[in-house]
Amino acid sequence: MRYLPHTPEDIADMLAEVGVGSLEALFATIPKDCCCRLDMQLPAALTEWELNDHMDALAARTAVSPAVKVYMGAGSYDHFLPAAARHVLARGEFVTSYTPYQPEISQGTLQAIYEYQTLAGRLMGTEVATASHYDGSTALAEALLMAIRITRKKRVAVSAAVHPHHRRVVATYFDPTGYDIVELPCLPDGRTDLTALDGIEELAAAAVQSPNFFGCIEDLQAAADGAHARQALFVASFTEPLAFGLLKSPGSLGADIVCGEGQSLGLPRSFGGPGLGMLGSRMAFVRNLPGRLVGRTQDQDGRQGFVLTLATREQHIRREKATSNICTNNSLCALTAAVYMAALGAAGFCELAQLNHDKAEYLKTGLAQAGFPSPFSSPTFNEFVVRFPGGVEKVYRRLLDKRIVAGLPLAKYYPGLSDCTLLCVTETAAKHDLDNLIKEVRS
Amino acid sequence: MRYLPHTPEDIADMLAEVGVGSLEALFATIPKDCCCRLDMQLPAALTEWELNDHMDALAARTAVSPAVKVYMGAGSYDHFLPAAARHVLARGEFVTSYTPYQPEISQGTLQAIYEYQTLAGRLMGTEVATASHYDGSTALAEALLMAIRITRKKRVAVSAAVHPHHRRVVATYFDPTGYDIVELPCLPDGRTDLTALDGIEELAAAAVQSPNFFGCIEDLQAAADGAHARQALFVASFTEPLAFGLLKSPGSLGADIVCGEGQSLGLPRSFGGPGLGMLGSRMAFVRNLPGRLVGRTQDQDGRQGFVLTLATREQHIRREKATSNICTNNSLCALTAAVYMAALGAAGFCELAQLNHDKAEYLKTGLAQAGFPSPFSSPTFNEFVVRFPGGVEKVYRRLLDKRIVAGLPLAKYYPGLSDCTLLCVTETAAKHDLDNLIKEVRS
Amino acid sequence: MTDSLGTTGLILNEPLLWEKGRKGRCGFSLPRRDVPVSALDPHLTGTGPDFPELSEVDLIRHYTRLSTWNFGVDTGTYPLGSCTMKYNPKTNERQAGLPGFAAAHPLLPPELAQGALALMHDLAGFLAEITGMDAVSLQPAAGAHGELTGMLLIYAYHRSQGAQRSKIIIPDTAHGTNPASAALCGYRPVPITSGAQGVLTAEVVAAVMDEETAGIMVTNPNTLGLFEENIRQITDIVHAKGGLVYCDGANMNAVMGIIDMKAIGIDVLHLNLHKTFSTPHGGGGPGSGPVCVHKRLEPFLPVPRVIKQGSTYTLSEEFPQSIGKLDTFHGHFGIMVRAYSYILSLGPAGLKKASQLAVLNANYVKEKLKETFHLAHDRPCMHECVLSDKNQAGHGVTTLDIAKRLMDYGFHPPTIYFPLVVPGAIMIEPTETESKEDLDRFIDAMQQIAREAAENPQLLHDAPHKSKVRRLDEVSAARKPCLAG
Amino acid sequence: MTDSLGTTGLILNEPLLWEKGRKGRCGFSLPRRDVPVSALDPHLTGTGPDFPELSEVDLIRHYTRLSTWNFGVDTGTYPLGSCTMKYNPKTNERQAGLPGFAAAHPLLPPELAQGALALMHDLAGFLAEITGMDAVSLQPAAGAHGELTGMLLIYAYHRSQGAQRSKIIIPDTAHGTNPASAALCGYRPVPITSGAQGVLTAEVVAAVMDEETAGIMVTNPNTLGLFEENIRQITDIVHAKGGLVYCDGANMNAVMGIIDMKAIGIDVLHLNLHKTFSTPHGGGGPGSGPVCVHKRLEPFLPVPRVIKQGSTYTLSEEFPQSIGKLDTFHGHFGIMVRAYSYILSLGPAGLKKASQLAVLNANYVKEKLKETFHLAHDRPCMHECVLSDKNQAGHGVTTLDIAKRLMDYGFHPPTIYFPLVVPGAIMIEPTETESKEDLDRFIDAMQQIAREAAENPQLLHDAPHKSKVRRLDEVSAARKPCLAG
Ligand SMILES: Cc1ncc(COP(=O)(O)O)c(C=O)c1O
Ligand SMILES: Cc1ncc(COP(=O)(O)O)c(C=O)c1O
Repeated sequence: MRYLPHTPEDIADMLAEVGVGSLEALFATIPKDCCCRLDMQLPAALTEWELNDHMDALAARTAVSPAVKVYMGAGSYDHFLPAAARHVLARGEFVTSYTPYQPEISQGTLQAIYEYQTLAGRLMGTEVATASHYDGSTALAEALLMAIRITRKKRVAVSAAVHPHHRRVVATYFDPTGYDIVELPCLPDGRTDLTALDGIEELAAAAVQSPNFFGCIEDLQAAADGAHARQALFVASFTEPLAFGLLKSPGSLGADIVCGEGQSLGLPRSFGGPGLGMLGSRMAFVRNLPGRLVGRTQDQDGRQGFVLTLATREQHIRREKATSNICTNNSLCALTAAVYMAALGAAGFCELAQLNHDKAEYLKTGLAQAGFPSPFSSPTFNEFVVRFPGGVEKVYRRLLDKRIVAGLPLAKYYPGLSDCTLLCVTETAAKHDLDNLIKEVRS
Repeated sequence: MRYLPHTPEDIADMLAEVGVGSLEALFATIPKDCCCRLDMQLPAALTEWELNDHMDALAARTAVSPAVKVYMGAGSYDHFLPAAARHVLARGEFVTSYTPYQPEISQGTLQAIYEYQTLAGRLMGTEVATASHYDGSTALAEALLMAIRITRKKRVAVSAAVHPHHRRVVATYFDPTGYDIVELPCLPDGRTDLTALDGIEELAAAAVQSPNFFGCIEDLQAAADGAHARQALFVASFTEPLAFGLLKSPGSLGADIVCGEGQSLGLPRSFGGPGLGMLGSRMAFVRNLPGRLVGRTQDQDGRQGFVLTLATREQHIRREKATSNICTNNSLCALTAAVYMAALGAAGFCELAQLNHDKAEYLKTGLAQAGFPSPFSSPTFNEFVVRFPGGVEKVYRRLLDKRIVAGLPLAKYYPGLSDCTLLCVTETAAKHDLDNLIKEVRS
Repeated sequence: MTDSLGTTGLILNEPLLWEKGRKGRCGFSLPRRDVPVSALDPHLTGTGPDFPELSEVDLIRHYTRLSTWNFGVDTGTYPLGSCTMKYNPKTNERQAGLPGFAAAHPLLPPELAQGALALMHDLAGFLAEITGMDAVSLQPAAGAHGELTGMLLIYAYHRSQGAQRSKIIIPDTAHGTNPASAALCGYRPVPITSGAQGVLTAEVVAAVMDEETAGIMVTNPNTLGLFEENIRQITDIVHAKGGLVYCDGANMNAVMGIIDMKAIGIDVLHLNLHKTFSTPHGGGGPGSGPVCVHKRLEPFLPVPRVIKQGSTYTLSEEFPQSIGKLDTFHGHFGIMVRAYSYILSLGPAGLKKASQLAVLNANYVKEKLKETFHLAHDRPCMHECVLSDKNQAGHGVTTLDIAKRLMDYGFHPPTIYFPLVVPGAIMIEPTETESKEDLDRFIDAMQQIAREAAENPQLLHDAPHKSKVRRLDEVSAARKPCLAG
Repeated sequence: MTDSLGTTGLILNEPLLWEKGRKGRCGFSLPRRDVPVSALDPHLTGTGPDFPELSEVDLIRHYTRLSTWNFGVDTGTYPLGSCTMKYNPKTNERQAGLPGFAAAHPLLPPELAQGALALMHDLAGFLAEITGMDAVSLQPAAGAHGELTGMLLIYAYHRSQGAQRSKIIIPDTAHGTNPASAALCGYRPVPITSGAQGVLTAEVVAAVMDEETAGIMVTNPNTLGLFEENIRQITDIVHAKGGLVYCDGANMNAVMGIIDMKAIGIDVLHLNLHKTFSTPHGGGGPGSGPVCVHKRLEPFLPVPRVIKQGSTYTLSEEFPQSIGKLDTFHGHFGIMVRAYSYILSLGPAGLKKASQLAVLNANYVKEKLKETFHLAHDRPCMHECVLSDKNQAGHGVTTLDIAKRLMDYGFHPPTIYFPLVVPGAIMIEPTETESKEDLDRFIDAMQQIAREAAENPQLLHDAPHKSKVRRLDEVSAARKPCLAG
């Protein structure tokens, strides 16, 4: 096997050195009653070429563009990925290294993550950002637990317009903790009803996502004020950070903690993962932050260098008292996001965001004119809900036959929106495809 | 444009420094009568994404496996290419560097090419091998000119079973030189008629390819003896070096100069180029070799290192007296071949060669049993000629409709073989595909 | 070559991203606009993030240069204990990059995602077969996430039994994520010490196990690289009191095809696909930490689960007792593709061989170095062995000095100061993909360093000498944190 | 950053391939055997080549380590005069790797190769438009091959005129490939010297041009980076005597969209796609050297040629006067794909802008350095400028010393000692993809080196100091050649 360098001679020499008669004998210390396995029932080894054929065939059984046009976002976005980014991200020194515990020979990863933290902070409008978390949902769960640690209060309020899956993950994390979660309902315009904050006792944090699950842009300033009025922290989450090329950053609108999903910053959708959990806050909370942080320092000759720092928050030092159990995070995804943000630059990022918005508006307006308006009046970014009065199922099926996925039907998530679907349009959708979609819906 | 870093401010500052008013003015020294161009009529710039779509569409209009089964070799072979090789060959330091004229910061390329020269020599059975040439045809032309330089004689004899395109390139190179080329005819068994060497005067070299264009394995020893008997050099060429995993090397059979095409050593067919021109000889001829050579030496601290050497043979030193005009060669292709040979190793190379031979034999035998024998009795490697008594065209067309390319019809190259086609089978052809081919031919 | 594997060469400095570039550049090909601009309510819009602006060549050089400051498995031997830094096959990257996988939306209707679902279904089956467990969830994003999932499963199990429990037993050799994950579930860790032999004794477990204790978290093979030989008695004791046994399977690389985890009494175990199954670590992730469970825990597994009906695959949420979701979608699918490719590339015999050779390599290094460096437990080890700086202490040389000096010899240092039970631990896990020659060079380097420790300790205190930067000031980094530029 | 761009860091040594590995290893996945073994006549078979045997990880580390000993455009500024080391766009690699191109057999029946043929047809058209010439052959494999092709075309032309000629005029500034290519055609080079201004004068050409002379080979812009401003008169003179004008277009990067080569009297010109059109040099190739010709030479172009009939493309051999074939198939198609992608990515405006900025960069460097280093010809230059070590000679410092010292500063040296007409030439071609900051750093480095030359010449004689190896003994390398291990 080409991954196993040992020749029979090597094995014989090494066994002799170890003083053992056979490879099996290496396991002699294991008590018999731990009954060594019989052969595993697994497919026989494939050659590299058989594997290629097998995987090509499997991959061919999943629908992707251009064969199928998928107008679905809902936390996973289709953006163009530059060849130049893919090139540098394939460098073995980045891909095959471990967490940079030995900084002298890990400065590449360390500077790159320090740069990521900086750009992520500028994007979210926070003073500090962590090195990464698993994804947007775990980042939100960790953000809420962090707020509870900071405020020493036991209740969080989460908008019903936060991604339903993110809310389910929060529920999973909270289940054994005894902390409780209050849901903030939505207004007819598609935004969160902040008046629901009134009279919630023991409130540690209020969490609102913007653009929210319906694509609607929330009034984060009002949400921040509402939370602060109750001595609670305001947590702003997101699933489409490209929106901040156009919108004010959550941090600038008073969010104490900002978290979300960074997949759209240059990561392939990859059937949902790995993504990128982003999390940032005010510097005042830095010692309560979960997850890894890279800091700038100097070496003994005074040269600039970078290290993992504030490790006393982490499990390998603090064990059960750590701010989180996370160890391996999504470092290469953070690096990918940094490369992507740097490739676009300030102006490019804004322009790309504007284009996403404008293409989505083009479809939204077109569908409205075709008689399928959005149930929500609030402004949106690159996603929006549209209602099919005759019911979603029929239209959805018909379009599927035309190799078009008409977004995400909402019935399963919001019974009240059973005749609605959530559509997404990014820069990858050409005008003529949007025109075609409108035509098909009309017909 | 993302490749052009200059901002308007940069341009203004630099123009000021240069003391010129505009970019146009930089060209003021060019006389008006050299009439600056009006705009070029070219397609407007495409974005990276438009380019991807455009190229995908173009590439889709060329038939490749698995859509089409191509049983054609004739100097371009279908072999499996390992992902690991592709990975290291994409390293920017290899791909984006120039000819290693500055050895201190080019040791990667230099050691790799020194290693290539060594493995190439071992493969061909020569004491020395050059750093590369454009392809097998130019390597042959240069080899014959080299023989003429060494022997100071003016005539070469080339087997009719040498790849017809290689012979045409030799003819092109020889046309203005006044040297002449005698063609050695073939025997009924598909091999070169060496008796034709008798009585050729002023013979500088005799060139025979093995396996030859018909896939037949030549008697190189006899050819070498024949040439040497006439005080001529023997030049052995090849198009499928994988054969030397099974056959004796040309050098070991008395060839003075060995040359050929190295595409099958890990290079994609890429519609015919770039390939790899391989050339080697006895050390005695080293100062007559065309092309670049890497040599081993030491640095001033005694560390092993590598440099381009014997440059006094080359155009940049010797100008019109150089042994060749070649400058840029096919270095990255040589590196690719080295990676490929090292990946396979001695045993792997032999086993792969055996497998190629055996699969070709399987088809050859199957077709013979189906009533389509080869016109030639000589043993073959992974290519062979088969005769369709009813004529090639009909069968060829019928198979094409089944998405099978039945090799290369020989009528165009050898009128005497107008009812024959040249088939090739490599390790990439599965038994069931070969069975299917036989079935289709039969029907 | 007698001289060191490590040397120095030309490396380029590189400023921080925002010290580079110029306003007005863009390294990205902006798509053509084919729709009209439609303005957004100005009081919603901002100025956009302050990102540096670079050309494509600026970008390529920036990251190419940074990469050369890093050491990876592709660079050389990386015997980082407990991290299983085996070779990451390149074909796996090819597979994960196939558009049918990389471009697939996670919420596609199942009929449009059969390929991805089939892969997940089969990978889960492979992992169940390799561990001997009954069912698998691929959702956890890394090892610690798998531990949390395991704790949640145990929590849900006890609740279903009608009585919740408050404590969990954790040996002193455990990785930090174990207590941290337990704590997230509200469990109070009850620490126990491993015996003189470096393994747990039934007695210490029996002494603390009670009806208030949810179970035990064992790492097997443990972080000393030893097989917990009393595991059968231990699991019996825990089960007898109604507890469950969690196994941290981060060290599964030692026992593929050798140990049946269910047979030895494990109820739930997590795997690190980024260790045992060769997926790259990426400088710290992403990984994937599937949990494998005994059937009694299956009803509680995360949803959605991939179900095979005939020849088609669907996603089911119909598990009322499920603990719910652990991340937004299906977990780290891209990592699963790599692990799946790895398993198919090795097959059952290859996987078992990999474990055997991993154990052979560790024992070989142990035997060759135990005369020179103090060996915590002088007995046959599994995939790794734990030395220490005890013999060098006399010269004032520490494990840290030894680790830094190894860099000058061209090796990544082993894991140091872990497990905590061995003072000055040097935890060496060669993995099976290191050849005998590579190990011999590593052993030579360690022995030369031991000599240097005696003859010239300052050389070690000042190490590393060849890396782009030398030892960094971690103290002031933590005291006055500078976390963004 | 004030400190040098160049520094040192950990680099790994690596033995020669055959000093690595062990018999019995294989880094290749051998395909499954599905047919019986059939023995070949034993007297034909040999033992096979003596190749080293490595595992896949051995292989990856070997080449990863070697790569880190190299300096490429991806590493940093590479102002190698006459070589146009511009950035090589990564999307071009993606396009060349598409199976429809990379896996295409060159002898596919045209109906199965329409995509590849369309690309070649259109690329030839683009190059004709860019140069202003009438027809193009893509077959030449590199610049020198293009020169040979050009010489063969001129040879064929004169033969068709009924009288062959024996000489060809070549300026002293020409690249070595020019006389070497002419000699391959049996032409005797007639050297002429360029004037005081660094360009050819009509007089010197008139003085040697006669009916025995086939024509002239000019490089325009020439290798001094100057535009041959008397080119119109020169081409008239040559044409008047029945000669033809060959233009070495290696420096086309200076004048895309600015000069119409046909209008200034060029009959045949070669391009280096691996210079002007951004295809990577690959450590010395492969390149591609298309020839562009005046219609009077079109009948002689190599075959086969791609012909468009309606909307379909075919290959035609029907050119009885053709010089024949220059290589086995169609030339370096893989390189053509990259150049085609580059042209489509920049478009006409982008190409012209590239030339303008290439010229701006060269003039900027020239102006900034001409006070410090002797400038051969103090006048506006095109894409490159030629300095020399004249001012430093007093300190015993040579161009070689300066070049080697530049490495310590993190730059690839310029081309040195070429063109031959400038003693101690330092030929600097920044290309358009270098930013102003990069050039300013390069200029700083050159100025610091000039200071060092005055203050501490030994520092330069001993340079480079930071590279993995220092100056190498080229003399004994040539005296006792060791060309294989
Ligand atoms: C023994 C052990 N358990 C758990 C973990 C945590 O795994 P991860 O880093 O994937 O969260 C690790 C990895 O560091 C480990 O070594
Ligand atoms: C002016 C000039 N002419 C011709 C050549 C030869 O081109 P190539 O190296 O592609 O054969 C070069 C490249 O070195 C050159 O600079």
